[in-house]
Amino acid sequence: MPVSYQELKNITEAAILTAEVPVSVAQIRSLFPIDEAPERAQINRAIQEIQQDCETRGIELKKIGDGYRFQSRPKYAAWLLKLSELRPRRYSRALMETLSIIAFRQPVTRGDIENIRGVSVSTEIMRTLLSNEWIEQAGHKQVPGRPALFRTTRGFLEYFNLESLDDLPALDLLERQASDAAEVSESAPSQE
Amino acid sequence: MPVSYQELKNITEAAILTAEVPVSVAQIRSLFPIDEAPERAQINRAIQEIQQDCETRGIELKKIGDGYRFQSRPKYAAWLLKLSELRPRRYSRALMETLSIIAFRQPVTRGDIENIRGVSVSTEIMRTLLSNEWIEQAGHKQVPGRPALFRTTRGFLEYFNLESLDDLPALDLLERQASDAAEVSESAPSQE
Amino acid sequence: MRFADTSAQGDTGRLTGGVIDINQGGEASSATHPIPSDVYIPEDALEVITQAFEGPLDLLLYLIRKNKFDVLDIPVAEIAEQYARYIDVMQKIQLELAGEYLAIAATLAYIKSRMLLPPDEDETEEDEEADPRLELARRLEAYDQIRKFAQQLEARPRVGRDIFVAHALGPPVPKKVIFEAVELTDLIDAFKSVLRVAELSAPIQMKREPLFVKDKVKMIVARLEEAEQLRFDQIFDREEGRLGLVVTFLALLELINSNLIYAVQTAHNSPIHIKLNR
Repeated sequence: MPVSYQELKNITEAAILTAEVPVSVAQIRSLFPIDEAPERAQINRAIQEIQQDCETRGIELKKIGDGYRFQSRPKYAAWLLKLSELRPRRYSRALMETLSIIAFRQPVTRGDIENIRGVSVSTEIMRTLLSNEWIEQAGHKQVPGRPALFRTTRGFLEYFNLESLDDLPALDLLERQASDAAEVSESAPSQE
Repeated sequence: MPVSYQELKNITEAAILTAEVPVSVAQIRSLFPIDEAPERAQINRAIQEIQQDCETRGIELKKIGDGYRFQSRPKYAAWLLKLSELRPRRYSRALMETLSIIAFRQPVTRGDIENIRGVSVSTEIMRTLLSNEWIEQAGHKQVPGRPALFRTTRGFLEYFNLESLDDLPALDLLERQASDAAEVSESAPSQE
Repeated sequence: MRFADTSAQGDTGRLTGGVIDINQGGEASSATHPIPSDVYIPEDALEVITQAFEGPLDLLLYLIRKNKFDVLDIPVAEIAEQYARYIDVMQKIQLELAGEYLAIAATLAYIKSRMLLPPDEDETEEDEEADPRLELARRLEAYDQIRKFAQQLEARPRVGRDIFVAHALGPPVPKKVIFEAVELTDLIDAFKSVLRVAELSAPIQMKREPLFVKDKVKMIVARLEEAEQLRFDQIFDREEGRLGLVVTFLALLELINSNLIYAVQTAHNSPIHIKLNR
């Protein structure tokens, strides 16, 4: 017997709250037997309603990648920080810049990052980014030496509260010139 | 300036939802500066109201000991269990690193793991390791806050086909290898 | 040389100001006062400089912004001189200078000399690349963008700092999570990587809690009170691992040393027994 709309809404809410990672509409659908699965539109409607219900509350339902998660609103950070066991960590400018390059120009090699920043990339930074699971290897560049390519992960979206990479501040017109420059300096040594 | 009642309710709800363990009324009070701390009665009222708000929803606010936590309603268990079957699990790098720290440095607290890895330990990873019975709690560290200590289990030995923890490679050997490797990759960053 | 003096003065003025606003290279410092040409940098500013610049491009951008120059039309001679002055200072304070700083200094010198030369007739086909500053300007712009972007990323709401993920407890899961197979070597590799990071980051104290030995002492005494005596190897719990064994051993030594327990052996090579000293 198909569930009522109210039940669907309750299951959607409970599923998102009890899952450990963001939950997609497709995943919510698959909780039901095939012949009783609610329409995607219905699930989307339930999600929208839950989002509205949250408007006056301390938490919000946020889309991350293709999944949804509940999270506290930033304005309550001061109170909730006191409850958190873990101290937020500060990251160096060098690390944030390295991460920014990977986010913007992915996939990139370490050499690409070095070209843009003008200094060598510290191994420690790459390890931190990898072990935080903000970046991952994405194959090798087909140039001599086959250097590893890196790209950002879903964990990156989750940590920085992004629905998708499109949420990142838009690149202005300089973007094209900048990547031209990167190509110039790259093609010189490696002859791509 | 003291917060409004609505804010108090929002903070209470967000605190219970984002904490990793049940949260007591005293803990909620302690989130506020002493001279602005709401009365216990007010927090209790907020909790009661939240419980009422949940009555038609998929989750409920339950008292566990002197703390409160949200949990899914038993009648939705069938759907939610399906969710945990859905996602194929991959060993994440973070999970393996966390497990290795517990194996080699046991008993350790979450704080110890965090100090060694330099990044915070996700609750999800600890839950996964616990529910897989690879690690278990081993009392509390006798320091302020009495954080839980974790160690590996017999199941861990069985899984990794170890007779005892002595079968793990010696730490000093690993350390030497690790620092050699670090030196190599540090001194030759361009050898990608 | 007058130019160089003014710029040097700008630099020190900024350093003695105490605060280096590295994060807003966009704002050029406006005031310029005459100062002596031999640059004096106060002790506490040194550390600031060492951390102030993320690399030669960062330094260059800072100099350009400070002078309100246009990135696309850099007066190379002036910038090269100011840049060289910074490099000098950095070397004077024995800052380990990355080779990249010197490479950019060389580039600046090269561009400067190119601009002094009359256009080479052989190179007319490279019309578009006629301005030797162009590539540098592109690199600076590309880097500047990333810098700004990194600032925005830094300011984004972040999990564990600005937002916290909400969870409710799900129904009890009846069975274990099934994982792909993993080998012991994977685990060891993971730990090696942990150790590398740990070594490379700030010194991490892997200190044993002194209390831990004390706990062990209490445990051993409690067990002996119950059992009267224990065989040496029964004292140890192998599941506690290497460090656990060491701690237990330390606890035993401490107990023996303080005469709370004693060890007996009835014959050579026979098992050692531990007893409480009553």
